[in-house]
Amino acid sequence: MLPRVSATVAIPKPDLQQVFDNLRGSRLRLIGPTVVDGAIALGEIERTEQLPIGWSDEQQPGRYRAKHGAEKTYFAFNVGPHSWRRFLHPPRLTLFSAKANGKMTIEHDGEEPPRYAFIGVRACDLQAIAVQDRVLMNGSYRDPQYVARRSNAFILAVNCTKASSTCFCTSMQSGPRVTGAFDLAATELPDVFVLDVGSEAGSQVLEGTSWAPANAFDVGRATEAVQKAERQITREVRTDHLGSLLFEHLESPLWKEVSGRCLGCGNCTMVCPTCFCTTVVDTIDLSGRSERIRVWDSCYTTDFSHVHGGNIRPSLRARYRQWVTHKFAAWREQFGVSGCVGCGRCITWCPVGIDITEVLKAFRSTGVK
Amino acid sequence: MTETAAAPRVIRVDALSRIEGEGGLMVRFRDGEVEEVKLDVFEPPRFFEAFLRGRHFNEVADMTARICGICPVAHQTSAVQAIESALGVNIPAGIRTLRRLLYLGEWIESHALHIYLLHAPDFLGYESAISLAADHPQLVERALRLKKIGNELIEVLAGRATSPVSLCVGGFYKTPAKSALLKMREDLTWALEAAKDTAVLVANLTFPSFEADYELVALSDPSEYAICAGRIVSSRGLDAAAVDYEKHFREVQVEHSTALHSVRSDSSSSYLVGPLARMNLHRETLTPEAAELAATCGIQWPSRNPFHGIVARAIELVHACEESIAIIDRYEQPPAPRVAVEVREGEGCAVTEAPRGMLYHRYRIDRNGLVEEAKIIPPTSQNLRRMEDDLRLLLPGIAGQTDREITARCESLVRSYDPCISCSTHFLRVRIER
Amino acid sequence: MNQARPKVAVYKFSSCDGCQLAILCLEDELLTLAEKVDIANFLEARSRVVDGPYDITFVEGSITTEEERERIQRIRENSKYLVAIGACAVSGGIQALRNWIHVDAFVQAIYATPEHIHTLATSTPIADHVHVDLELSGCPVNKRQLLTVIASLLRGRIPDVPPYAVCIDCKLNGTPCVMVAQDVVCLGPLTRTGCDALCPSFGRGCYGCFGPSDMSKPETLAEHLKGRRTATPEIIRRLRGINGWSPKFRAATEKLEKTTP
Amino acid sequence: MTSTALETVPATLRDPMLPRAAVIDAIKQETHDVGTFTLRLDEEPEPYAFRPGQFNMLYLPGFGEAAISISSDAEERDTIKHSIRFVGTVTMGLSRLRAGTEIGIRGPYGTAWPIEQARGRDLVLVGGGIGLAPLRPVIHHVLRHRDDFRKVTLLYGARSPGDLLYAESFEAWKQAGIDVHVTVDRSEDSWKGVVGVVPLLFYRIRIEPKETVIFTCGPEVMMHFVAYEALARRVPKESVWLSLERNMKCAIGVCGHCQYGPLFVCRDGPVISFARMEPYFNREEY
Ligand SMILES: Cc1cc2nc3c(=O)[nH]c(=O)nc-3n(C[C@H](O)[C@H](O)[C@H](O)COP(=O)(O)OP(=O)(O)OC[C@H]3O[C@@H](n4cnc5c(N)ncnc54)[C@H](O)[C@@H]3O)c2cc1C
Ligand code: SF4
Ligand code: SF4
Ligand code: SF4
Repeated sequence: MLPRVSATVAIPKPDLQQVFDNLRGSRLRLIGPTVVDGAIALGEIERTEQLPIGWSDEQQPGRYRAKHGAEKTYFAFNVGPHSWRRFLHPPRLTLFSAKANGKMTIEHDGEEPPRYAFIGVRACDLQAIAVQDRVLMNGSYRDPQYVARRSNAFILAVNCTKASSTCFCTSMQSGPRVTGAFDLAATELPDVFVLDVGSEAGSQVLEGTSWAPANAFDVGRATEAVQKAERQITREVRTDHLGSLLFEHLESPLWKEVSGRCLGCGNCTMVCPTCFCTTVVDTIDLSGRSERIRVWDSCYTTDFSHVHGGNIRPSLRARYRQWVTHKFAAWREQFGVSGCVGCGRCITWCPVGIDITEVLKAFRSTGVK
Repeated sequence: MTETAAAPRVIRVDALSRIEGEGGLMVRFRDGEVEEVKLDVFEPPRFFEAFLRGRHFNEVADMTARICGICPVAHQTSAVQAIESALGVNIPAGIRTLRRLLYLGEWIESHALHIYLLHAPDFLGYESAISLAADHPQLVERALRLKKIGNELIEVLAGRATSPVSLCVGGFYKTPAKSALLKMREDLTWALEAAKDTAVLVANLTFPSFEADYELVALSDPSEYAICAGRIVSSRGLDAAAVDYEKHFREVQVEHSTALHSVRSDSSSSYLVGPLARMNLHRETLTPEAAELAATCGIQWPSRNPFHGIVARAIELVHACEESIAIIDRYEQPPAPRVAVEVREGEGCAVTEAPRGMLYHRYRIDRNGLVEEAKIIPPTSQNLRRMEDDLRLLLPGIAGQTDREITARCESLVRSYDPCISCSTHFLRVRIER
Repeated sequence: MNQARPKVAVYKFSSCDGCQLAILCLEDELLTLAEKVDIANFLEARSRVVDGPYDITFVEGSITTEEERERIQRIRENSKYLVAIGACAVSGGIQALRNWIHVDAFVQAIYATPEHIHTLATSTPIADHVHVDLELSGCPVNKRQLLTVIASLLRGRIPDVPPYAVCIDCKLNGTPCVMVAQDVVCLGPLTRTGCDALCPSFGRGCYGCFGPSDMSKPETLAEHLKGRRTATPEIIRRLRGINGWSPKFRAATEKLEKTTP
Repeated sequence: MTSTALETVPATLRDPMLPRAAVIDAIKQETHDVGTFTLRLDEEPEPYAFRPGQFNMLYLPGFGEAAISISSDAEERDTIKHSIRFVGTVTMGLSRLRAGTEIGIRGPYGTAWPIEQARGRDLVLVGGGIGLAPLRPVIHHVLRHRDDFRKVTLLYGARSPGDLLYAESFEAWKQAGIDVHVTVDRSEDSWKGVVGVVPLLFYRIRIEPKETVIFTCGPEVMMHFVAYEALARRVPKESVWLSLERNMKCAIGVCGHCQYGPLFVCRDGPVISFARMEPYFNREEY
């Protein structure tokens, strides 16, 4: 017997391995958090021991520390340097190769896109996936790679039971409790995972586990754990009329002030889970074969806004403004949602620790006048 | 060639080709006698020892890698070991083995480059490997693949073959997983066979009959073919610790060279370092297949013919492939990539065996960890005096030949040393004046 | 470059040979390259020298002697398209660190008869002396980039060398930022990409081999590092590395020097 | 396994980034740096149809893609014409090709000129430099359906007389009932015409603001002044149409490069009304 969709169940923590095995049995590649080079990053995993057991993190503007503690927690940390878009919309992807010899010969290897199970998708990141769905899959053109990867992906989401100083999901209505489409959503308690079953597939992977309907006590503890995380969130963005506020201040001196501290490195856009910009690089070799490779791009690079006759956004001020106005103003007009989900990555991973929430606050105070 | 009593016959090679860096050669005969031989080194000095002063010891490995594009691992290893000795850092065995593996990668890459692309064309009658490839493509393809495998070994361990990035004082920035090294195993197995074929090929070349009475100098270690450490021994009885290097060797300046020449301190005489010296001095520590080849290849060891350098190099290539495989098979990723280093005042030196021979680095570090003084003596400047001596010995026997022939022979002799002129920093054109 | 086999020359100035070696390190392409172009002058690789003019000339190394200063002029006259390869040729290289010290004193110290050593007071990039058609930075140059440049020139395409910072490639590779996660000083945000973000992938900070990126802001990073308790002399040393003499790094360090007591 | 409640997708979704092959039938050198390429497409996989104002992505292997407007007659189905200014990687690469070579093509993309809005009214076309190329399909349309419109005026300018595109057709267009006014920024001795920037040509014509529709394409500053002149003559913002240019890597609204405020030029443009663009148009570096 398996639980119904929308049921809430509890499994002993070690049973997570059975879930992993079931997923792998369905020929899915598991991607989950694991400690790499001093950070809790996403990588291919097979066993629960590869999860950051006992690890936590501490995040501040421009600073990240992964810490090992005594407790045997599986998910006691927040989002790290990677986001799921690495797997749904890979940083580099060969579109096709071509040979130029007067004729156009195009080779397009029809390799099957990988089928993934994502382990530990946080609320903000689940929202970010939904945001990218709108861009890459719900417009008039659809990116076939994205569509294939996305449609096959199994999502085991995790509710945050702690928050980092850089999180502001509450402001962006994206967390810390998982909402939206998932197969399973887990809340970690000291002894069990409380799981919300979100789909048929989510139910099926509980096969072989000693799941049991969650009792009121567990449900209560789980709710309390997520509320604790919510109370830890200190950063805030006021989103009312934010778009028009920014569009009205396209020529504000604030842009220059902030971009003066910015290095123009583009890290904020590269770590953001919703940024989707790409460029295409054409390789060329001695034999005349070439490849077209799609690569993540960033509105911070100069080539990004280059047209013949010059650059549309030659100054860093203009590029910084493009980033912020796209995320918080244009995005809503383009896709009907905010481009920011409040994950805080751009704050943590900005090498000089520029804090978007502070920047927006500064605009708010000029806006109110 | 008309020779008048008064005018000397001068043969000049303005810029020697197929060597690393820039130098020339000038030979002057008067009345049929060799009057002067000069290896001109006009490679401009780059003043590493000057601008290393005031740098932090952690920066030295990255900076000295830029002395030479071909043997950066040698410079980095000598540098970090010298500094470790100054700071009293002890390196665990696992990390030392990994450094040796990295060094072997450089031997493979450098030896393959020299044997095939720089030197073999001389014996086979081609001006370059590019022309050689037209007639013997499989030879050049083999050479390139060998070289590539050496490079890849360095890349797995340290990121890139020129100016690698992983070696540091205390160990490495990062050590490879065993699986990454195992990926190299198949290639190295191929390389071992290719190296053996190479050794047989070069041992059967026709060598000019020429011999000189060398003092051969190399690092020595009873337990292994010395590379990263050992005592300095010579065929004339020298047996000294690396720290005493400067007691036994000194540098002198000559007018025609921006590279200093090294000589023995007591006798002011030249000496020979490099593959031929190493092979002559301690063949007994070669790996089994390399030792077997050395014994059966048809060259009588010890050899005093510098042209046999190419054979010595090929046997070392076999050794390097063989030992690399053995190291990879035994490898366990060390628990930590490096050991903690505490800053303190001190002075230390290190001698290692670069592909071309002994390489000496010495540093004095102040209490802030900054370099107070640096001294670097690369193998080529140690061999320069010996090269000139060899040319002086070689020339009388070939004085009757045409300038072209003389030039070719002299160049080939110089190449047999695999001189690395950029490397000799303070260190080719051939000019013959008759 | 439409004619059958363009003539290619490779020249060396003050350098470590590492960049021209990058050509020999194109192991898989070297023989094809020798078919597609006439390697007409490349002393490290071959003895045969065919006279110019050359269609493509690669110049490695910086100008540090009077002789070099004259030679580069002749080479320029003999070359249609001149590519400066490597940090030495593009920014003066590591040996430009001598530009801040008095080499005379040093020459006195090492050489017994210093008058035989002829050297200029500074090490300077090729473009300070002649017109350069393309600069390919890196210490050493990236051989893939080098191949792209050659293939592009052969096919008549404007070579495309990305000018953005190392950070972008570091992120593409998925390397967690060493500056943020490990408190290591990293020049990645200032440095032009080309190395594929190698150093951070080895858990260490970028030290600037590829020189400044197109919008490198060394002063801004320096300010931040000071706030993170990195001492100014150390910041100066870091910027004065392989590409210390590049205008952006140089200006930043000289400014920092003025502001430190 | 069905998961996450997503709609199912066809297994083989054609990759919209894959170009199809087109043969260059002819290349006509228009000016020193502009050539018009006539391309022929196979009917497969589907017949090609476009609307005036749209563009294609032209692909040259090893070089890349460039967005190029279609400048031929939309009712002439068998060939497509592109007038290309040779300025950078791809376009320089294209400039070296010969007739008979195959290149890649994707398209058509983008919005079209709202010809219906101009029907029965006055139409003013304002072009600068290569900006005449996307207007030419409109001219072709007008030539075929002259009676659908009242007054039709072309205001066109280029840097110098030598840079004027399609100059040999001006006379025929005039004959067919189009009022053609031409200007150059810099004159040469042989030039007998007007000298000055394009917006100044507005002073040579009379505009009935409520009955006029303006289509303009050219450098952004030029279009800015065109809009200014039009608005000064009380032409409603909704009747002024611009064709914009931005860096483009995909042309299908997913690469992000062509963003202009909330718009994607490839999807919401290139043709867009001034009314929609005004809040963002010509803002410094936006
Ligand atoms: C909707 C639309 C329609 C268009 N229609 C036409 C048309 O009909 N005809 C037409 O000719 N053009 C048209 N264009 C413009 C055309 O797309 C561009 O000119 C073209 O993309 C240039 O591509 P390229 O690869 O040749 O040039 P690029 O290599 O992209 O270079 C463009 C310019 O930038 C310079 N440049 C290149 N790289 C750099 C760099 N790193 N730094 C500084 N400068 C650099 C080049 O020298 C050149 O001047 C249109 C554009 C759009 C968006
Ligand atoms: S803008 Fe910053 S906080 Fe918002 S989703 Fe992107 S990375 Fe996260
Ligand atoms: S324009 Fe900038 S902020 Fe917007 S998606 Fe692209 S990279 Fe991200
Ligand atoms: S990460 Fe920080 S420094 Fe880098 S571009 Fe973004 S805001 Fe600027």
